[in-house]
Amino acid sequence: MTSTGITTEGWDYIKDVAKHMFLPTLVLVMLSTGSLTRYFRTGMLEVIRQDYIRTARAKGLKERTVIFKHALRNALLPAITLLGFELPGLFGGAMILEKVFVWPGVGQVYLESINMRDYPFMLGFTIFLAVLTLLGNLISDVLYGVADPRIRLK
Amino acid sequence: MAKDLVEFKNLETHFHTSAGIVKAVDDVSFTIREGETLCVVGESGCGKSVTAMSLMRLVEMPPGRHAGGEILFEGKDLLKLSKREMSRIRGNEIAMIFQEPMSSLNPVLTIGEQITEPLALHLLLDRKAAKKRAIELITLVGIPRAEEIFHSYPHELSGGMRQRIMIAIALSCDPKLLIADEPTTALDVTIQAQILDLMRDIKRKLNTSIMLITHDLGVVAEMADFVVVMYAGKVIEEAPVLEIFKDPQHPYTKGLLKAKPIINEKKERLYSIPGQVPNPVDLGDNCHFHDRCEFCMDICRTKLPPLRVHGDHNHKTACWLYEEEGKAQ
Amino acid sequence: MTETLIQVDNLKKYFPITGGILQRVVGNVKAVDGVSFHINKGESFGLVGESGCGKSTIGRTLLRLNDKTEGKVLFKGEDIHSYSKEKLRSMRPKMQIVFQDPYSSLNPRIKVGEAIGEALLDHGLVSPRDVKQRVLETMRICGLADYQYDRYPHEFSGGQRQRIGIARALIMNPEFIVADEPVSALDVSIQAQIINLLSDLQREKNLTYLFISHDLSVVEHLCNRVGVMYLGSMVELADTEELFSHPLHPYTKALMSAIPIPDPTLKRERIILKGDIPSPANPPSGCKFHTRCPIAADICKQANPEYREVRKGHFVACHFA
Amino acid sequence: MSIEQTAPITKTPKAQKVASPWRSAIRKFAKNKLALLGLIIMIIMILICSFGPLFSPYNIYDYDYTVKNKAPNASHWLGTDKFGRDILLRTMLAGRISLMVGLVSTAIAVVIGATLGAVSGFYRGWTDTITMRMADIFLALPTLPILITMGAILSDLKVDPSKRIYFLMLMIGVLSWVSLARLVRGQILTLREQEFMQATEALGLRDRRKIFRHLMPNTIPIIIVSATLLVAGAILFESALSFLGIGVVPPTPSWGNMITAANSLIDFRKRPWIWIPPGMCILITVTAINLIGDGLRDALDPKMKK
Repeated sequence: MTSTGITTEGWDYIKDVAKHMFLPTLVLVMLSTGSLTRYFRTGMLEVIRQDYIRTARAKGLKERTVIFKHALRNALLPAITLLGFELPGLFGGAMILEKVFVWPGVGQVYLESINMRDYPFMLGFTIFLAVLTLLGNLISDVLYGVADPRIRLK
Repeated sequence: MAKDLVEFKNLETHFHTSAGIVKAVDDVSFTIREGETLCVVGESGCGKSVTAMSLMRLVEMPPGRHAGGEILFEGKDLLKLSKREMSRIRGNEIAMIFQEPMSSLNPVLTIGEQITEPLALHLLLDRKAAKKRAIELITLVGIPRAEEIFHSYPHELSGGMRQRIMIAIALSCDPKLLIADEPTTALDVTIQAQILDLMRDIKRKLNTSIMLITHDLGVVAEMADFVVVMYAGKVIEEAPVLEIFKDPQHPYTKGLLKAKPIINEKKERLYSIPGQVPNPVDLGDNCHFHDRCEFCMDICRTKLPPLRVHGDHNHKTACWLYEEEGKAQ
Repeated sequence: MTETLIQVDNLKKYFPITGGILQRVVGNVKAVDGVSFHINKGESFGLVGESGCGKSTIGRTLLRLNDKTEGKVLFKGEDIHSYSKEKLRSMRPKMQIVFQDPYSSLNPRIKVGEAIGEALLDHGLVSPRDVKQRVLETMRICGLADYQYDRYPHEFSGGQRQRIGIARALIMNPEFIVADEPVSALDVSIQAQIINLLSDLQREKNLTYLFISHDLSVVEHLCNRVGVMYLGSMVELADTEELFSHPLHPYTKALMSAIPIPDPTLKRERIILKGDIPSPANPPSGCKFHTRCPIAADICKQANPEYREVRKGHFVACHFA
Repeated sequence: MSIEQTAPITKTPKAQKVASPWRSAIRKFAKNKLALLGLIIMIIMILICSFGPLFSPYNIYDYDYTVKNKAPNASHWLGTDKFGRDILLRTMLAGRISLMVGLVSTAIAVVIGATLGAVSGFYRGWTDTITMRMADIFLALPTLPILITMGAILSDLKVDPSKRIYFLMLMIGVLSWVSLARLVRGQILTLREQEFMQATEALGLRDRRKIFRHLMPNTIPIIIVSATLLVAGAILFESALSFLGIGVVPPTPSWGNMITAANSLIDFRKRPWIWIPPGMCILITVTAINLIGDGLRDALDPKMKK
């Protein structure tokens, strides 16, 4: 995480960590952008074909407003449910990354616990991830209700 | 005589599909006068909706293509205007409502937001003035509790109410021309009567000219001043409404009038036009109705009949029965 | 006296609305709320009404495509809702249905010939050798060409698909056919072809129809007795000439006056109902039509009008009829 | 016939080829260049991995220390690793393992997912609620940590390496049936509402015919598309596990455990030929499978027919 043996404090410490953080973050980002972009694309294609987009254009709105105000809000709805699934992925998915970039995260500790057959930690961490998944689903349902008035419980 | 508001001149709109070029609108010409309700009538696939969409320049251009002709709106050819000029006209001087009220409003925005949008854009009203104008519009189209409706969402309204909101949105900037693409087809008959009554009322109050697109001859009889009949992308007959019902000339128009069962007119057997609408791809140089027409002559299969005046000066028909070469057969 | 084929007594069909986390039943959509009528053999009975009035639900419940909540449905005197699954299956050929939407009533992945003939084979009514012959025969009757036997549904127009749907029902040579808005999705010129086909088949094969539609003019042309429904209950029922010459119920009058007539010279006094069709989930109290009725009075709000026979064969449910 | 023909018999067109939905789907797939490219790559990959080793002069288990850590040369086209084994041969054999794991675990997932999805979609009621609750539980379990834990248990029980692969396939299959089951169930529920299914009810067809002649053919497109994507997922899972040392354990070669060579700095910098071939193979195979999956989705999805 930091260059070996440095003992700097404050600002240069942060700078150093940031330098080391760049590549792992890049990898993690690339991991999920693939499926998300495809998901957004099908969502947007679906919304663009709807009648209310044609109504928006018939009102004489500029194409920019039609896309970013009318189409985007509707296309974002299914994406919200996806956010819920990303939550556990953030912890679970980083395991291999931490091994490759030697980043002392919880995934790394989990892997070591496996080699050391530290069953209590292994089960504890798995349950932690399961709880995170349920929490993620709950959050996305609530968020979905906030974003989509049709679901909002009056 | 009222001034010409819109003039279609040999409009051609084609679609490039995998099966070939579909001439959805094939050399269509007619004019809409101010304060007049013109009905474009025809069955599905005859190109009536594409004609309206071409006027609003809403035809999606990758598959669709403007292949010729002009659309003059107050003398200006809309097809030559830049995107910005056109968006200043759309929703401001020409407005449009559609067939499916259930899906024509954005489900995640309130009714108020969707009505005030064109007001802010075209009339540059601030939020307060736009809201006041929107409340007036909602009451104008006959919806009670306008304030409450302003803040509600589309899914809370019935089909009839949503169509009224669509009309309110269309009328927001006091347009000169209102295009209605089968506005009542998806509604129940008692609700349809309310919407048609509302449209007649608006025409009287605001003197807006209306281009009504429908396949229901009953709606035509009730609403139209002038009627244009379309078949397979072409105009086959046009005349004032009384004329077209009293003395239809084209066999297809006659067939349509006889095919519809009418209340309190007991018919032993309905007249039915045999066959079905021809495949729109490469229809060729002939009268497109020839394979379904009982008066079909050789010339009908080989040459396209011109749309010309026969008898009454504003009653035009495209049929060889009334042409000299036709009579000579 | 003509023999009664179908007898319906006080039929009710409620769809439960579930709400909350435990999906408890919190209310009922009263799609059909106590309807009684009978259909004679060889007759074509019309059922008319706007969306949400329950006409399609009645059509489906008559064939037991969905179960009833209350009341009785007798087919030739026997209650089909008490049949065992096997007995019901053996009775299926006798009563068939033609659907509204030509695009979803045919399986896209099966050839048209097989779609028409498969039921005959499945019921063992004909041997695989001459099923094709029976199918081609029925297709010709319905105006379809022989070469179309091996085609797939997506190669046909709306009108032709309805012909396939009719052929599929006809081949079982049923006694009773429910036509659920068979022509509403078609253009006028094609509509006329299908209407003529249906009336020819009735005369030729002595069929009994339950014809469901929202278009009064089509029903007037095809049916000899008509029932008008509003929000789950029958408001008026009479012979066609009787009903169309002097309708008694205000809703029937409004319905008839709302239909646009293709004659611009006709001047007639229009009854335009105010307000919207209420939702069947919580219908208005007393007479359900009182919220929109031009002649509604206090009694209409409290008491549900009695469905009584005002004249020979002419039933109506209104305090002032 | 007394019923006069209301419609003239439309003239019989020349013997037009009958465009069955399956044939038009294949035509549409063939028109999709990318998908075709993916298919060709996959075929080449499968051919190389299954028949390549027969032509290789070397044997999987001969450790020839004299040629340890050699860069790619005439005799060893892709060079050798620290035990002197031929990289090309190992990559091909590893390919067999990875592809087999991918295909078999997907087959398991399809069998479980499709049947459970069909049963719960068709016979609703309690079967539906039970299956869906089970699906929710499986969904809540984070797949990778579970696989790692099970991998650890396997190595605990000292399961002999060749048998491990079958456990691995079972594990991945059992954990990835959920998404397929929900898709199949959703499809069957929508199909049931279609009027042609109500027609089968009105015609009194037996359940067997309804399921296999009407429901299944309309569900197969969805199954094919999601199965292709599952194969890609399974291969990635296998490589991840083997990389962590608890999937396919050495000496059995798999793309995943060959890449672990990249962990040691020296191999990483100085001997890239050891870990680049397996890495590239995973990249190419998974991309090819995704391209095929996309092509199939466009070809088979009726909505796309617009």
